[in-house]
Amino acid sequence: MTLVPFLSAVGLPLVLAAALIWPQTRALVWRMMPFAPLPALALALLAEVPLNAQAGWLILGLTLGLDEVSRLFVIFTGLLWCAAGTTARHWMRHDPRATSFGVMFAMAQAGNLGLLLAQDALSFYAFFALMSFASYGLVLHSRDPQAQGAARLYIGFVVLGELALFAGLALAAAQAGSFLLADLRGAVPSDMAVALLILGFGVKLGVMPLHFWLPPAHGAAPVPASAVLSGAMIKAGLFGMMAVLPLGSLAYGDHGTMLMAAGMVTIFAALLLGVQQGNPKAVLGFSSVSQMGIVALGLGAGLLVPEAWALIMPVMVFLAAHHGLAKGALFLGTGAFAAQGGAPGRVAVTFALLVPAFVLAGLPASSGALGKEALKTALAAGSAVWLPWLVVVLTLSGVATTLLMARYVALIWRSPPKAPEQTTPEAILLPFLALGAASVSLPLTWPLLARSLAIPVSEAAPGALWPVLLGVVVGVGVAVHAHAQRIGPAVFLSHLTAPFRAVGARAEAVMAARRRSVRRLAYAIPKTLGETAERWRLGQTAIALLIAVILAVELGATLRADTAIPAVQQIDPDLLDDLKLIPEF
Amino acid sequence: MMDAPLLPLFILLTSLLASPVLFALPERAARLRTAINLGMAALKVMLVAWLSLKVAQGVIYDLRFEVLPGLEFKLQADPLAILFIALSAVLWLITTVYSVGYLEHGPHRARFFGFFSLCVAATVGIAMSGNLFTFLLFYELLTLATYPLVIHCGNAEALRAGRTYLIYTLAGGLVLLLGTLGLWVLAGTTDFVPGGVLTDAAAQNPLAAQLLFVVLIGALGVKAALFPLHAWLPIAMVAPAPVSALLHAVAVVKAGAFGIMRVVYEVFGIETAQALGMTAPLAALAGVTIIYGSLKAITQDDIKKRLAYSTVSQVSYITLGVALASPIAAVGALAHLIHQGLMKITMFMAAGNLAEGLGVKKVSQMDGVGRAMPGTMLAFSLAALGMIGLPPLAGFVSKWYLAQGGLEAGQGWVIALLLGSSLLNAVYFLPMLHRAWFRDGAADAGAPARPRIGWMLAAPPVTTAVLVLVAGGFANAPFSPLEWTRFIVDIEYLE
Amino acid sequence: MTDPLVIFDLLLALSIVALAVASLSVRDLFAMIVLFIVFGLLSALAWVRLSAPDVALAEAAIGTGVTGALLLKTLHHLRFVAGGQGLRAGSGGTSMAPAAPVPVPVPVGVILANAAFCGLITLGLAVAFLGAPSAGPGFDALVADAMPDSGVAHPVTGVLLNFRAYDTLMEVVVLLAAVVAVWQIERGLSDAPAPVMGEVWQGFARLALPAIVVIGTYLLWVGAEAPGGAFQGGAVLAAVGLLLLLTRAYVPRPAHRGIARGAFVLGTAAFALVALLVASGGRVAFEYPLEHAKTLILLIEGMVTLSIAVTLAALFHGREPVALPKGGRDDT
Amino acid sequence: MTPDLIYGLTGIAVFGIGLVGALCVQERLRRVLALKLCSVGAGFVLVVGAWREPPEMPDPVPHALVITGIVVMVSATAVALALIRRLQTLEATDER
Amino acid sequence: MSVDISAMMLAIFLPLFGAIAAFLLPRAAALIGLVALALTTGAVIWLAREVWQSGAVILPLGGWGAPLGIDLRADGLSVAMLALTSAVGLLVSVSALDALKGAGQSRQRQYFWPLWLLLLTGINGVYLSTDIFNLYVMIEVIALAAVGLTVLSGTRAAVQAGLEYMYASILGALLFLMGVGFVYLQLGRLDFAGLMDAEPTGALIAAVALMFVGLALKTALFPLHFWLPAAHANATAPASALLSGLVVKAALYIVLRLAQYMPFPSEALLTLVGMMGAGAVIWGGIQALRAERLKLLVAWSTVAQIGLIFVAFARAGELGLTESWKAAALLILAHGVAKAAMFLAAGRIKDEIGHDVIRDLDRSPIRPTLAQFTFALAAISLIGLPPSLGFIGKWALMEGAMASGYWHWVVVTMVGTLMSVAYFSRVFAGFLRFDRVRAPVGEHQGWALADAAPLTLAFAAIGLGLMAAPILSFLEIGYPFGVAP
Repeated sequence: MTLVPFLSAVGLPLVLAAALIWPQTRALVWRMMPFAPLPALALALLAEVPLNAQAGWLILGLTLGLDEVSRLFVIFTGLLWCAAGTTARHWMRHDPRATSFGVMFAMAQAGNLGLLLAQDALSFYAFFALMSFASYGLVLHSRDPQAQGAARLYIGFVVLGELALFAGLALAAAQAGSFLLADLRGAVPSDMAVALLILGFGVKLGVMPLHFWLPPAHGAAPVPASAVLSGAMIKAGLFGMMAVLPLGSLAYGDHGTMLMAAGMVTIFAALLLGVQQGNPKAVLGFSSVSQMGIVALGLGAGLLVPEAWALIMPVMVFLAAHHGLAKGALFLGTGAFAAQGGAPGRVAVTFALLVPAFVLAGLPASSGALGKEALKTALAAGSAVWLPWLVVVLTLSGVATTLLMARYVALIWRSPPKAPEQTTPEAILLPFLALGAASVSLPLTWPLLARSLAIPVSEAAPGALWPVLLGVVVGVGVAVHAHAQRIGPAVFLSHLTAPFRAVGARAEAVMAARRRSVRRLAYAIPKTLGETAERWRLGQTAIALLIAVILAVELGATLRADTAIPAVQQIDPDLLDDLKLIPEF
Repeated sequence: MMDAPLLPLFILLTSLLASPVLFALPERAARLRTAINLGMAALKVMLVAWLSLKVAQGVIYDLRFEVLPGLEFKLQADPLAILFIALSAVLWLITTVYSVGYLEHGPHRARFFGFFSLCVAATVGIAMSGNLFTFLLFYELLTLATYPLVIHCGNAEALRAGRTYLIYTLAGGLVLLLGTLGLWVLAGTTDFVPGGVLTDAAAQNPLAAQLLFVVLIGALGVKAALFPLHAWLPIAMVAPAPVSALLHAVAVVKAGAFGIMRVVYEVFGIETAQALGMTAPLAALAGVTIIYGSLKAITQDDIKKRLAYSTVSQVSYITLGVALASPIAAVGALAHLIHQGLMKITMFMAAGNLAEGLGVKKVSQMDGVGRAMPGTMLAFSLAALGMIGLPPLAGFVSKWYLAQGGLEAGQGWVIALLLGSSLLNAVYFLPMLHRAWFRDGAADAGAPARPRIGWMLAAPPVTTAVLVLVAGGFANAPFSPLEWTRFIVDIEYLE
Repeated sequence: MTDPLVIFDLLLALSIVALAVASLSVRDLFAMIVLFIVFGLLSALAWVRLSAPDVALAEAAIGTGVTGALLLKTLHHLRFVAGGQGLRAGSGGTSMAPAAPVPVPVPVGVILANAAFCGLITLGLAVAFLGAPSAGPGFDALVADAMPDSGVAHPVTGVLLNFRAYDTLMEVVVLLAAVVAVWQIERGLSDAPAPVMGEVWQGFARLALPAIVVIGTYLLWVGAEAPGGAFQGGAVLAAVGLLLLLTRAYVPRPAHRGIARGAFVLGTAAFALVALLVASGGRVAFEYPLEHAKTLILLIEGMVTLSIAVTLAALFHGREPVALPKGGRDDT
Repeated sequence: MTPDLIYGLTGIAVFGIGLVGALCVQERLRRVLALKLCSVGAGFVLVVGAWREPPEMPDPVPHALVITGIVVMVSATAVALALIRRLQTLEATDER
Repeated sequence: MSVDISAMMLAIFLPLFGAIAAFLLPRAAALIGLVALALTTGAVIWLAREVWQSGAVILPLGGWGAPLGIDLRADGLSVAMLALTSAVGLLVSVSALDALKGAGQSRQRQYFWPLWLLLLTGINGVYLSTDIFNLYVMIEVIALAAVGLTVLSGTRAAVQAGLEYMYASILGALLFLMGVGFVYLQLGRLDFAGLMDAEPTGALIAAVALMFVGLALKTALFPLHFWLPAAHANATAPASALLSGLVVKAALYIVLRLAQYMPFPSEALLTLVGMMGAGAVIWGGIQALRAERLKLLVAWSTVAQIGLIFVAFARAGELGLTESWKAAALLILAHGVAKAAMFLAAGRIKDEIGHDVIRDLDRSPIRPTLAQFTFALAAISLIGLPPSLGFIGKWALMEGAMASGYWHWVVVTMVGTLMSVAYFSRVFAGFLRFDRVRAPVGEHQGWALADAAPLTLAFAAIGLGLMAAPILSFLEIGYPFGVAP
């Protein structure tokens, strides 16, 4: 019976998606949209962990479950979806494509929640894919060229990621001999499998160099979608790695090193790229990339030194929750900002926005700072070689984030994002504020929620102010200069197909020409032959020739030897009697 | 329960006998024709259900009739046959509904449905053939029955396509005749026996056995559209939509794929085939076909052509699964036989609806059709995503097993192949979905008048799409295709 | 010392061959037919030398006489149709070719090749012939044994009408088929008027006719004991028909068709009926009861002779007599 | 040098000549004639086969066969000639 | 006096009397013809029963017995051929009732029946004969009647073709007669039994050469096929059906019989025969691909099919003819049935549409559906697709060729099959194309009684394939070719 809550957690969004297809139920569904994650939230908050449920008849045997880690993920994810759903309901109220958005939104939601609950590789992959592909619709929602470009890029990466993921999962499952994620974690996957998995999840996570899709997609998607994309969905990458990789038990030095290196580069490269953006949401996207760099750092460290993972892991979860809430708040805030009709409202919202921005940047005692500090502590248990570098990087990341936030704030004023024409600004403001509040209060609520997992965080130092300050100063300076940069998703498909098309056309032309000439010939030769034979009366000649040949052949044969074969080899005596029946006379 | 040893025959006759009746009906007796069509189709589904139940209980059906000394016409109903029969029976019913709707006012309906029934009879016969000789018989019947369907439109293009089709498939049939004769000469029997009949002969004369393998696979490869024998398939898409649907999903290409299964499993036996060293090349050929079909599909703008090339690619999954010589891959192959059928029939029917309802025949015209025909396009999307291999859709399940099978057989490249293929699938399907759902097309630029298509056109693709979902989503449930394939694989591999 | 008969044989053989070549190579068609008739008569002579008088008679009467008449008639037809001016029959000597469309010439090489192959064949056959046993095995003894039971005294007649009566029946059937086919082929009204013989011929005919009838009947009758028989007799009687037709003493009319049909089938029907009806009391078909054998054979011969005569005459006349359209010529 | 040898070779020669004619000649009437020559040639062979050194009687069976052959041949000739006449008429009508 | 008549006599005499009656009473010819055919069929059935029960039957005519007299003999093979003839003949006759009912066809009606019945007499006579001179007379009966049927329509083309046919026929018969002469020279007897023990000497070899070429000319084996296409294509439909379905089979049958009794030809000769067959298959196929008219195409297909039969015959290999004749016999039966159906169908199509130009078949707004269907069914058998009798024949052919390792004959068969697919599909395209028609298409036009006979034949051609086992065991009755079971 434990199956019911699980299925309802995943199923409610799916049912809503399905129900949206009928016009009659649409209004009701939209009203329900904010509550879609409620079963999942309820499950996460109320259920005893660990909890498992089997549905052997679903897909290839579905195992759903909940443990300490996934519970936390479900909570903040659910929260984000709640908020985003609320926003979406109002944001999309007069949108002509609201239905398609709703369907995609709900399906992505189902996928997101489902993957957190999945306990076996197949269902995990299934939900993961559902989420990824449904999000395509979210990214593409506006249909303007920018969105199309972004969506194309997005789907390209998604497909790539899915393939890598599938391959990795398949390999891992084969090597583990089981589909259960727990078994996968406990098994000894090959380097290849781990690499594929990192690749697959890395795409979702947006770690460089797999990040290209992320900023444009976040920039192009409507506000509520961006919020969940950035707040909830990219965490799926993190969750995936935690769920599948044998972190804490096996060391994968090369992978870890690579991941850490990528993370480090990401943190700062994203800054450099992000500050050049002209779209505030794209800037936020790059901020996400940057933040995920930090996450990658932690993961890499865990891969490098398994022993450290026990310490790193709780921090990772915390960081995920922190970033999810803060970034969600920022995205929704962007929407709220855009929805404000007049300058006073905008100023107010801007101030409200500064709160999660600073939380993200790591104002001391905020969740951002706590997270980083906790991470530093945890990393100390890891590779000694890397440690100094990591500390420096983590500290400086605060500067980077601050700079990005500065750029963001500047941009929402310079080129405010578009909002639907008729909205109720209050309704959109509300979820933003709620998320902001959640984000700010995270350091307080976390110990309650995470219980033992919260220990590293609650014991962390409050952190330093200077990186943030530095960032603010630099940011103001840099903000003077702005660059517009267009993304060039360009012509992925046509480039891929052009050579094939050309070769195919050539080959067909050649074939056609040859076929024509052969056909002409094939028509002409028998015609000439036939007519000549008729004119020359060769049939008559053939008669004579044939007799002559047979005579020659046979007479020759008898002259040479008696090679003739008797007509009847075994003659039945009855037959002879039959044939030689000569009446006596 | 009553025991009916002639049950397989009845199943065959439901469509075989319907055919002459349908021919004889005057053109205007539409209601009666529809009644006969649907009645027979439904009856067949019921009989098949009964048959599967009996077979699952272990009843053995075996009908023989001597044609030449030692050479028998033999019908049998083993689990493998049931798999294929069930597919054809169910999809026949659905496609019949669709065809009735599709051809509501078209010409030559008597002829169409007559041959349609004949085509199904041939398919069922192929499924139940107990030896290669019988198989050959129905295989040729299938060719003949589908030819008039392919050229149903009766225009120059259709006739050209029909001619190509006929030449290809009859040549294939001829080579199959050669192979059958070869088998007859070599083994002294043409029976399908799990584990194969050629073990001794192959040991004595491996070269001849290898040659025979090449000949048989070459013959069947024509219908299974193995590269480079696939050329007829994309051309044959000029047929009316229900015919394409049936051709691609059930009848022709599947007959080829099914034949390959029979030949590898029950003529040669998987071990013998492996020992002859023939499975690896076959797998490689299947791999080439998979990639080639996908690449060609990308470049097509005509929807049905794109689907056709997709079929070329997808059907070779089955061959691949067979050739991998691993039980798990075999499960994948068998499951794909069903799953691909469901998905492809959905897509073709949806494509037919697009053409009927909106006049959309090219990918480049698909902008915004999702809004105009949401049900149809939803079905199409589901099937397409299934083709790509997204869980929990049907296509995923088979791909998963194929991948696992590849690993089990120690053929890691299969994973790469499947991934590459999925990638290419995505490349050619996703743009269609993109256009359909996320682009504002001409369709709703003006008044978004919904095209009027009857329920007979709308319902079938949706139904099959749901089946796609169910087949994937409930893959592990009892009597699901996957479960049944496991049952079969147990038989084939335990022998 | 060479036997003079051998010299005669050699000369005869040479002239036969020479005539065969000449008849094929002579340019004029009329001459061709005349040469052929001479050839036929010489062949008959050769057969007499080979102690086959029956065959010789048949060849002279049917193979040469009737065939020659048929050829001449056809030649006349061709010339008439070609010239369109009603040339007299027998006005040979003109080198006018029949009006057949000029055939595409065949390359000389091909002709030569044909001839060469035929030469080879002839050579091969000659070799084979020389290799065959001379005066080898035959039916002699069998026939001699069976003659007493045949009901006739002349062996050839015995073979024709008793031992191998089935062949003979079928031969009559061939004749029947021929006349049916000819009636079927030549239809409507021909443009060619029948060759009209002059007064002299009519007078000759008046004298000759009774004589021919007597000869024919005699041949038929004598067939049972000596050379002669149904076919020869029939052929001679057919000459009566030919003369009647040529002199227009008899003009076939549509009304006579029924009788003609009856006459055509008479021989076949009688022969077949007898053959079937004798099959009783342990006898099989064609097994005449010994005591009635001669009667039956004579009956059959008579009927067959009549049929042959009428049939051959009809073959010469060529067309089924049909009703004339109004105002048409008397044209039969 | 017995008559059977002489006439046998004669018959074969006549047959060969007839064959040449049948194959090479294109005039319709002459072709019929050539075929008739062939038949005479065949008749020669049979009659020669029946011949026995006198005073022995010849074998009557081949004689009967040759007679049959002659009658059959005249029938065939009649049909062929009828065809020729008919064809000529048709051609002449077509030309006019 | 109770008359004691054997079925064999009836099979020959009933058509003969029928012919006489039909000739005497032209007005009742059709009725007489049908009755005669029905009775003949009955006689054949009776004979078949007799043979089935007691093996080969022999009737010494006149009580003399071979070699002096003539024997009639019926074994499985000959009865099968008789059955083919009478069954096909009966159905063709039925359809002739309709095909010749036109107002301008009274002459054709009047002469068709006697000629056809005479033809039947000859054909039946051939199948029962055991004497080579008798065979000569029989083929002359056949030839004259067949020429008469060829020119039945009286058109210039038909007469021209008929004349060519006549020349070929006479020449073939004369070659055969010369061969008979040589047999007599060597053996002094003419019955089959006498041939059996003969040593191959020069004269017999000459006889074989002459007789084989003569028969090949009559059966139109490539390259001696020159007369056939025009003759078969220009005759009226029922006549074409009879000529193509039955007449050429008579000569084929004689070849089979001679191969049974004559000294077996050397391997080289057999290969030559096979090569001629292969040439026929290919050349006939090519010409059929080029043919512009439907009936001409069908006629060329006859050339190709006859070639195939000879290939079946020639693949004898070391086993001699003990096996290969079966394939040939099956193919003969299959071709007889299917080709008759096809010619009748082609005639129906021509009648309905008004012409038979393949290129323009699809321009006609009238589509004689049933006739087209019949044509297609017949084509299935001729192509050799299962389960038709043609398929079984081809199967037997290829199986034997494979078993004796003669792969080249397998290749020839396959090439021939593919070519037949190609040329028949031209016709199907004409049937099934609709976009060149301006007027609305009347699909179901052309239901007529006349369709019943060809349709029956076509179905028989297909369905008999499933009966192959009993047919084969029947063929083996009397052990033609001396195989003890």
